[in-house]
Amino acid sequence: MPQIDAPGVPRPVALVSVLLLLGLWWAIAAWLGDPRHAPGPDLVLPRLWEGVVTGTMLPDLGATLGRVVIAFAIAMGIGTALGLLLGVMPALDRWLDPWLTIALNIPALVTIVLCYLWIGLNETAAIAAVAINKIPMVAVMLREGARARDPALGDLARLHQMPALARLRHILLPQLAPHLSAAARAGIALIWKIVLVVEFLGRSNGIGFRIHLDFQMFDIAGVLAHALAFVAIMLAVEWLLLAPLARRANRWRQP
Amino acid sequence: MPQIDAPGVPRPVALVSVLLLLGLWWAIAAWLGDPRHAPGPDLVLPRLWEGVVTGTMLPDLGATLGRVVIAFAIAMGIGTALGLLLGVMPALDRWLDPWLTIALNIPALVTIVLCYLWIGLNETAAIAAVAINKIPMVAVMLREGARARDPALGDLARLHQMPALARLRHILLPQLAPHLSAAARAGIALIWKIVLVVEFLGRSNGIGFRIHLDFQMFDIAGVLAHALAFVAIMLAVEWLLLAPLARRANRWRQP
Amino acid sequence: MISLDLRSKAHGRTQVLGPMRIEVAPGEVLGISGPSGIGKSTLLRIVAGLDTRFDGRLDAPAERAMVFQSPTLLPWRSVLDNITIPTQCRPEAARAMLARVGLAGHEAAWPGQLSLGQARRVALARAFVGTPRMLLMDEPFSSLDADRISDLLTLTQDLIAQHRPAVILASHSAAELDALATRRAHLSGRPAHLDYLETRLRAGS
Amino acid sequence: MISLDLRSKAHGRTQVLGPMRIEVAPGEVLGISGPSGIGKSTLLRIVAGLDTRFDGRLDAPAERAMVFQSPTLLPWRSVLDNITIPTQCRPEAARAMLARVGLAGHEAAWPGQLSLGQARRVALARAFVGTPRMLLMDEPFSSLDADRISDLLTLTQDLIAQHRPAVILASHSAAELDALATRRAHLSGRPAHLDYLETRLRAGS
Amino acid sequence: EPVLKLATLEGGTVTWELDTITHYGLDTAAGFTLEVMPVAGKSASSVALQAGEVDAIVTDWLWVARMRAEGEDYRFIPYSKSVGGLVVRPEAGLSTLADLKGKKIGIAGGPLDKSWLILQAWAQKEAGFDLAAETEQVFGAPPLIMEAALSGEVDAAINFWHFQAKMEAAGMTTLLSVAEAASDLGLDPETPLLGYVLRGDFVDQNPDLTAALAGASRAAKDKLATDEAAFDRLRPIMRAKSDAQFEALKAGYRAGIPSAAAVDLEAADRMLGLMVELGGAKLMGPARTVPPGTFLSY
Ligand SMILES: Nc1ncnc2c1ncn2[C@@H]1O[C@H](COP(=O)(O)OP(=O)(O)OP(=O)(O)O)[C@@H](O)[C@H]1O
Ligand SMILES: Nc1ncnc2c1ncn2[C@@H]1O[C@H](COP(=O)(O)OP(=O)(O)OP(=O)(O)O)[C@@H](O)[C@H]1O
Ligand SMILES: [Mg+2]
Ligand SMILES: [Mg+2]
Repeated sequence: MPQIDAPGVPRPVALVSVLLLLGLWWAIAAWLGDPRHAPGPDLVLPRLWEGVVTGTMLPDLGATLGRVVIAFAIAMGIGTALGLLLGVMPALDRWLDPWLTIALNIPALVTIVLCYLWIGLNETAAIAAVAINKIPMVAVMLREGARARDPALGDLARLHQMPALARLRHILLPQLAPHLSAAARAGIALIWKIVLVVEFLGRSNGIGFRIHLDFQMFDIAGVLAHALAFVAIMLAVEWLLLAPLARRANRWRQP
Repeated sequence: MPQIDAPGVPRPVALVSVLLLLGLWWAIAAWLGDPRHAPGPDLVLPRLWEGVVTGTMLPDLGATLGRVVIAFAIAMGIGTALGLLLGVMPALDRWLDPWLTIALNIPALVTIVLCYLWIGLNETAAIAAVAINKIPMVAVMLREGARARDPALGDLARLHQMPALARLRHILLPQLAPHLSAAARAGIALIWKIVLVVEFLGRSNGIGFRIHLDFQMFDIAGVLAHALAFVAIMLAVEWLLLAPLARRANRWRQP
Repeated sequence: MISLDLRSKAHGRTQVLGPMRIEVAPGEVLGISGPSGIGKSTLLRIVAGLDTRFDGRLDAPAERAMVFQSPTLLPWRSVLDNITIPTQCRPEAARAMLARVGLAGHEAAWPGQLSLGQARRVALARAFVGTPRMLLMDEPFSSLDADRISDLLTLTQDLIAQHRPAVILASHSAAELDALATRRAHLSGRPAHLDYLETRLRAGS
Repeated sequence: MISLDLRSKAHGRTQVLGPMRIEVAPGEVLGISGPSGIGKSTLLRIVAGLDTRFDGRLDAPAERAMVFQSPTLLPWRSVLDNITIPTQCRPEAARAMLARVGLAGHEAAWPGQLSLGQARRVALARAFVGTPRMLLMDEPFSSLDADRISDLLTLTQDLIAQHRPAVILASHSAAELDALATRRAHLSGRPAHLDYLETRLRAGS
Repeated sequence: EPVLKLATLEGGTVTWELDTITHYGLDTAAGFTLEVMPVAGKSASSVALQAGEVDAIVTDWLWVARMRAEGEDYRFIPYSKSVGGLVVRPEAGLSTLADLKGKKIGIAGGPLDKSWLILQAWAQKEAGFDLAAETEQVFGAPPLIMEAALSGEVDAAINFWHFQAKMEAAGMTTLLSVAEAASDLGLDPETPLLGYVLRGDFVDQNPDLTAALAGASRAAKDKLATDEAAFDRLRPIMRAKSDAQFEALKAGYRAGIPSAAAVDLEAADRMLGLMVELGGAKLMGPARTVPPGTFLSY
């Protein structure tokens, strides 16, 4: 029987798979025959290519990517810390759980508008708005993980009076790896979606800004080209960063 | 030493905690003294109360809630099934992982607009758009859980040739309970946020529709009142449904 | 009837088991001993059909039961459910078997509320409750006191005499092997080879 | 010096342990026996300071080591890291102790790649590598073959003689208790009470 | 040199005028520098103004009236009197508003959209039926409404004037323009609905700058009203998909240029009164008459 591979996507299969998806898209678009409402890759990819080669898309892509990266770092950091704390300290959790539920369900529009109004129409407000939107979600995911941790390993740490940092690094975080991985993947996608709204509501550049302009002009091909530019980056991040990281974190699992 | 309580929020603490948050909000609003941009609970809660008592808010609340519930059921069902399948079958995962990454990162606006264009400006399109937005996120979260399952329990199932349904019910789902719980909480919040956008772009009722009307008038108190109406429902769902469910699912954990 | 013709078994790149043949007839008990880490559990998992990544041929009945080296209970199901769910036996049968291993009154407990020895006894009850044609036991009686072991040995003998499964027992304990095994073998070396020891005939085999 | 004055210990609503006094001086080994499920592990966890929900007073050194009844390794850290990380000992010390328990060459393996007996030996090495003033051992030698056990018994005796910790050993094995215990006690009844058996004096205690 | 910051939809109709101002140096000629912050939607421009990031945006004066009535000091300089209309596909065979009974109307904006309110009032007064009750409405984003109308998913559409122009260029016909309906209702179609909106304190502190903006705007309008080359220059940013669209957009813009005279307060009061009647407090808040100081005139 073949060895089961470690999780993570080996490149050739992934490439073929993406090509397959493009083919499928092309076939559906050709079958629908409505290039205004359902443009195929033949209409969208040249737009994407042109935007990248002529460089017109790059500043927007850079701006959006910058916001996503910073907001992601902040949201993952604070959200993970908060989630761990709540998962490990049930007494605190009992007090803060309603706050978390409320924070989780405040609409993005409200946070974004309030951030812009109070902090001003600037980069700080934009990033704060995204981070505030995302933190409760990360916290909720990590809290579940922290609640489900193995008590025997906690006993081991207590027995040896392991320092807090060592506990975090060797005992808690490895147990939370699946939750962290899920939070990272779902999180980066969510953040990028919120960044789109943030850019729509108060920035003058970025992919979200462009997508909304294209939408005003009902340029669906343009909307898709801009969206795909970011999706392509996310695919690259997944293959070059997340998948190898996950592979590393999962090395110990039974083959 | 006190017994550590099972997870889930006992009501009195939760109520006090919510009141505390209201007090905090009131204090900040009073300190800022800018009722137009930062209305306190004294301005917002009467609006909420009025909307509920006179019943003007109820049809919108009902419409939004209906969309959230249906989209949630669809997204959780399909997302969980897909996530389990990918987590359990690495060969399939290798092929579909890039598709999932792409689906995850398609902006909500794109799905929503395309759904409205292809399915029409109707309820089906609205719910489809929300579900499509949410399914990849549930799938990603559940896939991580399924990957991290205990192989020894799988051996037990194989040894006894347990039927697929029994494996799912007694072996797989209980292991995934923390991931399911996180997906449900994060999911319902996300769905409600997308429903807001969906209602904004192409529906004629619902909380999202009202929020955008209020926002056009820059009526922040109205925006908050509408948002809080839904947040209150989510708090009730959390206390009456999710917390007891989580308590039940976690009964077996060490006290 | 268990029949294994093993050419080789490797974990990753290290070969653990070398060529060996195992044939166990119904009612027969093959006792396998050998130092820790030699490959007893690996061999039993192959015979159980849980590890198919080996080089060789296995012919074994599908109605099988196994006592894993670790209890392997579902922590989220009660002790009773831990027996009825995998084996699909009737609750009365599970209750009776739990009483037989000294756990009457613990039916409703969660596995996390058991001592290790109690958990191992639940696993024993789970293996014994059905009427398997093949029974694999990987150090079934560790973590138990001598009185309890001799009681459980009698139970095991009775069950084997009654249902006549083909049995393989891996154990470090000479007492257990003496009491149960109709034939004995010893694993040693790296890759491990199997040496059959003296064969005693027992009533009914 | 371990000194426990226990009035009562309950799990939930069932009282498991009744009133008992335990005093163990440095260099002394208290061997505790008793049937499965009586409360040996519960008692050891109380002494280790891991379970504080009991009624009574505990006075025990902070430099403690324990061999849990289950190996309790970090599955995501190598065998070597599993020793150096919790104990903060030097890698050479860990390597030497691993060799001593028969696991030379397994330093880089993941715990999931070990047999149960090997995993238990890693846990032993982890407990033995430091110089604790209190050593608690909960059936430390189960899943091991007789040769290995006698070897490890010698190792344990040497370490005790050298560092003179206060030791409590819970075990079902008369041989292990005979070899190590300077004093013996037996747990029985529900709630369990502790009866001290004959006391033998050993060199150095 | 003073700077005036203005947020507006990138590529929207307002940019045609603003681009003309900056291209021909009409701002520097008036003694200031115009700085445009492009945003992606109407909501964004209003956020920008409220957050104090820009000095001016373009929106309708009814909003200003409401804000003033609520105690927020904003002022209005006329920009355009363009309004949309109700368009149908010719093949649908609809010739009067009454033919819409039982049909589906797509409406850009929401139930408080001014055009929709005026058409409702017209139907009530001139045709004697309740347009809202006798038809099915679908509210949605302007581009979606345009597509729904073109594809026939809705039978008629009410949209903003530049979408209306595009729809007409695509072969649809206007059944009833809001301007017509308004004048039938006794409103003055010359009342400019859209304008530059500035914060009151800014106007008080920079009266010259405000006047300069009004002047530059008027100069640009004059140029665009007559100078074909000036409009041809704008064609790329107008993103007209065809000559027909370009011409329709150009005509629409020119038709919307308000007179230089001060806004007729009585006419404005009538319009506000109608809006209060139709939209109530939800639309107009506490405003019942045009609050003094709403309109600036130069
Ligand atoms: N978390 C718990 N909740 C409730 N009961 C428990 C819990 N842990 C242990 N018990 C009960 O306490 C009793 C003593 O358990 P303990 O683990 O101390 O036994 P033990 O003497 O170590 O047995 P063994 O030799 O099988 O390991 C058992 O009857 C067990 O069912
Ligand atoms: N998943 C694995 N990957 C790599 N090596 C493994 C794996 N599982 C077991 N081994 C190695 O295979 C050998 C045999 O292991 P096995 O569990 O069969 O031993 P055992 O005879 O049952 O020992 P014990 O009496 O300690 O249970 C050991 O040396 C172990 O290190
Ligand atoms: Mg083994
Ligand atoms: Mg025990």
